[in-house]
Amino acid sequence: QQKTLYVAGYGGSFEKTIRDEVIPGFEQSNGVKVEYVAGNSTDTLAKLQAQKGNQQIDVAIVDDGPMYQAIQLGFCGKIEGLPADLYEAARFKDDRAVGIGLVATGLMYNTKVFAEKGWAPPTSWNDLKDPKYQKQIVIPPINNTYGLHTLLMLARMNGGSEANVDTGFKIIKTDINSNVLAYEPSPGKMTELFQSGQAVLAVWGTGRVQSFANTGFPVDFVYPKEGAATLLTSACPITKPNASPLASAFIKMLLEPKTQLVLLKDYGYGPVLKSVVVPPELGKMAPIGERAAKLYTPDWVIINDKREEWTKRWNREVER
Amino acid sequence: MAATADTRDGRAPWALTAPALMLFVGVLVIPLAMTVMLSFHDWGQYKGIEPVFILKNWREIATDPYYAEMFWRTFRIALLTTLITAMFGAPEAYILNRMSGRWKSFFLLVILGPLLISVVARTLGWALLFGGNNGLVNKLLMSLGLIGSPLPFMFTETGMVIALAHVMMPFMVLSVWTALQRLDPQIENAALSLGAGSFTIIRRIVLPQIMPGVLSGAIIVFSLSASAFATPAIIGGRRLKVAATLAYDEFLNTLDWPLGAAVAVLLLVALVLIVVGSNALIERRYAEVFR
Amino acid sequence: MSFLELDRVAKQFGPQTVVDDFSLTVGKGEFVSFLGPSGCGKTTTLQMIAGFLDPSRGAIRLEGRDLTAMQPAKRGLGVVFQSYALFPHMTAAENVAFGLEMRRVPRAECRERVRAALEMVGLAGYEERYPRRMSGGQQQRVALARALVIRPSVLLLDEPLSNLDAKLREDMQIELRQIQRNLGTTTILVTHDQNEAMSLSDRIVVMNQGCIEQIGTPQETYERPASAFVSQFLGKTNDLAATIDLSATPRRLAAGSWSVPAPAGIAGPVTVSIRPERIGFGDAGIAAKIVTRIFQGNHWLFQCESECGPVIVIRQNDGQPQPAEGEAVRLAWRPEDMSLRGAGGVA
Amino acid sequence: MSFLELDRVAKQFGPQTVVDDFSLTVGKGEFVSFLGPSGCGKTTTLQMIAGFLDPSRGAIRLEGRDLTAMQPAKRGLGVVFQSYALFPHMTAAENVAFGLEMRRVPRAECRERVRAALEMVGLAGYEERYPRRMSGGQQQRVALARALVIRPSVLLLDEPLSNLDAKLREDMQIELRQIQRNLGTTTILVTHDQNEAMSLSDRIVVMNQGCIEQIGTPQETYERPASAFVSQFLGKTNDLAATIDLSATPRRLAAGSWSVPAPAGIAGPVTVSIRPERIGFGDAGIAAKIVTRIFQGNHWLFQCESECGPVIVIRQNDGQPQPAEGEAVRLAWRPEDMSLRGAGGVA
Amino acid sequence: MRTNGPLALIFHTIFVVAMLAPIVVVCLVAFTPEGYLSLPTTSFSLRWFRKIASYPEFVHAFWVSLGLGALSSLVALLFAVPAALAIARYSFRGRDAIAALFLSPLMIPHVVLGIAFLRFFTAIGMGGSFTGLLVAHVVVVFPFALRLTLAAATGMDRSVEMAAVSLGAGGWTLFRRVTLPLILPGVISGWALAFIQSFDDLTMTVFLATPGTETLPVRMFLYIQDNIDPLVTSVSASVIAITMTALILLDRFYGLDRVLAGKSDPGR
Ligand SMILES: Nc1ncnc2c1ncn2[C@@H]1O[C@H](COP(=O)(O)OP(=O)(O)OP(=O)(O)O)[C@@H](O)[C@H]1O
Ligand SMILES: Nc1ncnc2c1ncn2[C@@H]1O[C@H](COP(=O)(O)OP(=O)(O)OP(=O)(O)O)[C@@H](O)[C@H]1O
Ligand SMILES: CC(C)C[C@H](N)C(=O)O
Ligand SMILES: [Mg+2]
Ligand SMILES: [Mg+2]
Repeated sequence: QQKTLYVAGYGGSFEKTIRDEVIPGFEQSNGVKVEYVAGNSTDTLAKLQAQKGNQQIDVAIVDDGPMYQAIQLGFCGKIEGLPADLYEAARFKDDRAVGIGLVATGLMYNTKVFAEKGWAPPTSWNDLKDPKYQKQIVIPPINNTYGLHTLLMLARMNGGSEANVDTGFKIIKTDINSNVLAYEPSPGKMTELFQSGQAVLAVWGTGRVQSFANTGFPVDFVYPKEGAATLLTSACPITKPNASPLASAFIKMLLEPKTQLVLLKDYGYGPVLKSVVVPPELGKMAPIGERAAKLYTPDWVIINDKREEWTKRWNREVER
Repeated sequence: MAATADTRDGRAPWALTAPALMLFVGVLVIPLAMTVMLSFHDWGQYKGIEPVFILKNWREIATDPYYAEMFWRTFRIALLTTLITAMFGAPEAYILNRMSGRWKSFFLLVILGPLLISVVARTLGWALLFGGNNGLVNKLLMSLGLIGSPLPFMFTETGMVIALAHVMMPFMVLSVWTALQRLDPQIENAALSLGAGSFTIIRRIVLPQIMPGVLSGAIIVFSLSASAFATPAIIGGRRLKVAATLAYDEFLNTLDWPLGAAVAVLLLVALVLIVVGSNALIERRYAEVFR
Repeated sequence: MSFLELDRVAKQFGPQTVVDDFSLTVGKGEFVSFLGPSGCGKTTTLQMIAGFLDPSRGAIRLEGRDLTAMQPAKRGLGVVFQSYALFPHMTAAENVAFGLEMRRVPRAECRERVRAALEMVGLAGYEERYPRRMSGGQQQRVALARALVIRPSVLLLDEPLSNLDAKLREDMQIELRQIQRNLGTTTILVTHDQNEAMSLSDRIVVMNQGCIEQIGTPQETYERPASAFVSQFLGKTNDLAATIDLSATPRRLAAGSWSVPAPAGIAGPVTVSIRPERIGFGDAGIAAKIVTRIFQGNHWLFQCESECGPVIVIRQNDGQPQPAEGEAVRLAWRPEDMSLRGAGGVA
Repeated sequence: MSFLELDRVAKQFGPQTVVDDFSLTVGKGEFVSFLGPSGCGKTTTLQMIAGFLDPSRGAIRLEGRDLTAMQPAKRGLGVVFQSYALFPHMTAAENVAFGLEMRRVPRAECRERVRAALEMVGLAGYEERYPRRMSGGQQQRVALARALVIRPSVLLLDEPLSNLDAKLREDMQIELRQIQRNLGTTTILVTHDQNEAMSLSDRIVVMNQGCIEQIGTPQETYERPASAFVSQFLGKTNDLAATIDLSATPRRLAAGSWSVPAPAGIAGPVTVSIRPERIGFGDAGIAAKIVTRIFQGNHWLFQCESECGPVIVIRQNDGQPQPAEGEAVRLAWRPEDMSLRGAGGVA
Repeated sequence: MRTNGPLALIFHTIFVVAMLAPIVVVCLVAFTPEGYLSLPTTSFSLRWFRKIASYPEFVHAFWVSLGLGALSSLVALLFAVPAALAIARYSFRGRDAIAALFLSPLMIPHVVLGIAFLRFFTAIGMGGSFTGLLVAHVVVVFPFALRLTLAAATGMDRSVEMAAVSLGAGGWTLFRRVTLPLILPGVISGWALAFIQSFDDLTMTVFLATPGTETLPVRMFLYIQDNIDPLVTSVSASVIAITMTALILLDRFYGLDRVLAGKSDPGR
């Protein structure tokens, strides 16, 4: 009897990549059927919670924020034998999950509109305050890692820290809020707002901007001079009775250099392995090499502690 | 007059509703009961859902004016949407019903059109028409000099109501149309001969008779609008949350299901009260039509 | 003066012509009835006059103005529909009040007139009843009250009394006649009841298959029918086969053992028409046997088998003993009571 | 043999008693008519017999078995509804065929019987017509054909001919009578038309306000009415105020200038009832003046103002000259044609 | 018969234009030659329609949606029609409560329903099955079938049914031959709305769909995870085109007005 391995992950081109490049090989070498359960991070997490104690999913691929929640809620098992040349930033506590791709949070802007209007490309997080962008900025909300990063960066630039984000809230509320068209977490919606010309500037990640630019739409990514934050796409094996050892095997396959390069090419993910050599034509936006080294990695231990409170505050103060 | 004799009436309605009741008890009541239970559970960032019985969530909803604001907006939008669909949908159904056979079915289908394409694509259409400076309608109106700056549509309550009314319209039109099928055209002629104008005929003669249809449409539209998620989320955005988007947020982003469940249960209870109340009110007001 | 004028009106439903070449002039205050077999186009014509159906051809003029140019609501019509067409969601009183409200009659007057109208049709006490909870005849009376209460200048009545018993029907007929006289209401009545048509109308329009067969006063149409159809349709008629015997001098009209001097101008086989109420039982006349004898209250109806074929006879129920079924009788009538038709037409 | 039995049946709608204490036994093959003023409960009673309404009290038995225990579909009834109740989504032929299909009549036979039934009601050629496209009378005839085609053992007819013209109506009456005779169908007819009731029925049930006033043969009910109501309701009656003069010997019954020897056993003021068709114009009798003269085809109706009050007179249209309006006449009748009522009842 | 006046026709035109405008825009975008959402200005292109072919899962998802919609709305009708008749005709104790229960799926946000069903089905071991998805859809579309049937059944002329009973029709035959044709406009409308509602549902189905049973909206939703592009519009346009073709064929071979207005005489 053939076993089935359920892998939950993003839909869209990510799904296509995994289906085309990873799954066939894996099925062949392990004699197993892989079912891909597509869904965005929150959907996957909700499914994990709903099926708690009776999990169907074996491997979950989600953003780092939700991954921390998943770990906290005890959904993730331990991965044995992770490669040694993993960037430190891609590691999770106790190896309960692992980053499979590196993304930087920065600014995206519409190059065509900027050129037409004679605006200089943005360079700083402070550009979000510029009144000329009135109702033309999109920032993902706080329950999305990009939004959280925005808050953190603004706080840090103004003397705050993970432990104290008051200044961040204050700036968003007073200086930025009026410029924001929408706090939009959905990538599809984000691209639509750009394509319909309603938004020209946004906070987003390199992976997303790369694939958006790949469609031919005139956008570019900016690493703000104050620094960009790291976001990890991560994977973990799900704890369940008689968990399949193949779950870890599947995750490790995602970390193989060949897969890492595919993810970089198709999806703009910076590799998480130091040893991966990036061909120059692939690395225009992604955080690799020096850019990767300069990234700021937030302290999730502190953040997780405060996140519930920040969310409430964000909902009531910013999005109102 | 009952077709079957009065004595046999006792069992007949139960026999007829039994299959549906069994279905509902089997697969809806239990999940709903589980959801109600859920709303009394505790939740924490680290511990997840704790199956204890506390009133924390309900207390929070009751005391934090944030929730009142969301619910107030939800019902305001649902009511406006219902009024708009009734105001435009009922006359349209009436006009449709007076068209000749082929046109009638053609336009009926045209009106069903919005439902055939997914919310995502549909709201995309709205964005292209009204979104920002590049929206077609806005461009047109601005080039005609009718408006100075683009009409705000996306991320406004007006936009939400219009987009909701657009999707909900078929529900109203079809419900009213169904009721119109039963009308005897001679009755309108009778009113005409007594000196009633078109408007009076519609108001005094047609409307009361199609009240079951309008009521059905209104109930569907009101309930759907108040519990709609996609349209408010896409058109309204996160800054104009309604009960459903609030519940969505708690369920999917925060993972605080007990709180989300409390919001949903409250919405359900409020809607049931409103719908059953207005249903009874209208059935009583137009008692003779409903028998 | 021609108040209402129908000028070669025709109506088609699809390929079928249902009313054809219908021309009629109705004077102000006149009472005209449409009589004709079921399906002959009476309702259709009435609906065209009311403006609910558009004529396929021809014109309808009210006081000289084309009807189609007038708003139906402005025509001042009172209509009673064959199917009543009551407003099901209104009580009897509300139904009747509707037309008054449309005319902005003051509340108090309105209430009083509704009361009076319902009382007139014998429905006092039924004000609050909904149509669905009334009997057929009660609904019909509400429909009548609703049309009359607005004192229309033209009344169009489509079988308005078909579900009423004889007594009530007569009361209503008297009511109708009075209203029509007092208010000068021009009235068009569609009815299948000849007595009703005859006792109420100034003129009767006899229709057949969408066409007018005859227009005339009740007595004209009954006593001098313009066609065989009219004579058969109005009342009963016996048609007997007879021959005019040219060999005899003077010429004689003979049927069986019966014969009378023949009128001039016709010869050969003829049809003798004679109304059943003009036939008497006597000692002379054609021989017949009574097949059935039907009691009809104020008269008796006899179906006889005579030597010239079946004959029906009507005799007033004057309390005298009547011939029994199976009895042999002789049937006789006055020569002036019969009419003769040759191969083709009326003599 | 009692085939159908109603035993003290009553029906209430809410607080209102619409039929009360209704007892009737109908034999197999009998033809019974319900006659009564509009709203007296005829339809309600019929619907109870059909099993569409449950009696509030009392029992209905068919061949000794309680009706409520039988499925309505199993009772073998043919029903014509006052409102026709045709299936709007079926053509005329489909409407008529429905009952046959329910009885699994073979296709070919079914087609033939439908054709015959429609032809019988004069609707050959209307097979494919939908009810909404037919005239009122045509619809009614489809309803009749639909009920007859299944050759039911009990026929319940609620004003089945109310929208037909006299001619067609008579044809249908003959048809009905024949079917009833040939098949032995027990028939109950609700009608407002007395002639119809009288010419068709074995017995007539006269109802008033939910109660039975009289049950009897047509002639019984007409000639020997059990109550003032019956005598007024069936046909027309003149009620004249008169007095019995005890001072004269022999005692005389007098009204105005007219007087006849009085019967025994009654005294003082009385009411004289006399049918209008029993009154003749003569040289003697009470003095009167003709107010209106109404032509009614086979007879004339005279409304007279006599010295004893208004009197109506019916005279057969025998072709003789009739008194004109305004003419002074004398009215006479045979003593045996009148009936006398004292203060209270029938003498 | 009275026809529509000019005012009514103007109203109708505006109404139809407003209903269609967003859809027409979407269909136009489907013909863009560009890689992103834009109205084609100079040239039309079918590239986004061709692209559908390279996503067989869209086609598969379309069939799943079609099957699920047809099946669930049909099953819902089987339950809803008798219930609607009972509610329309009888006043019995608990009638209002039952009616409210039957309508409740309309009143709960679908996210909540989705998660409630997911928990429930997982608990009873039906998690991830097509049956589970089907049952959930039946429940969710049930109110439409119920309400529209109800609108048709209230105030129906009962004497017609009595006539059928008197002619020997009972139970099922009475329903099939008489009652159903009379309420058919409501039943068909109810079916149409139920079908569309099932066909269109995303928020609940996301939780219940498993690989292989993903519906078209779920597929499209997943597709726009990273990027929205004109493929969404070309898929929508194709759905519309398929629907219209099906309806035109139906009209040709059966007659739409017969379906929508019931079989009774169309012209009145
Ligand atoms: N559903 C009902 N609810 C209350 N009252 C009713 C209902 N149906 C009939 N009635 C009343 O019951 C009485 C008898 O009605 P029914 O229909 O039996 O009269 P009918 O003798 O057939 O009269 P018609 O000759 O006018 O048809 C009427 O006064 C009527 O108003
Ligand atoms: N909508 C329609 N479509 C087609 N034919 C129709 C329509 N309405 C009536 N007819 C036909 O037209 C003819 C005349 O109908 P109309 O209703 O005028 O008859 P009528 O004289 O009123 O008869 P009745 O005395 O039976 O009411 C009938 O043969 C009928 O079948
Ligand atoms: C009626 C549905 C199409 C509504 C949709 N689910 C929304 O939330 O907008
Ligand atoms: Mg007619
Ligand atoms: Mg009746």
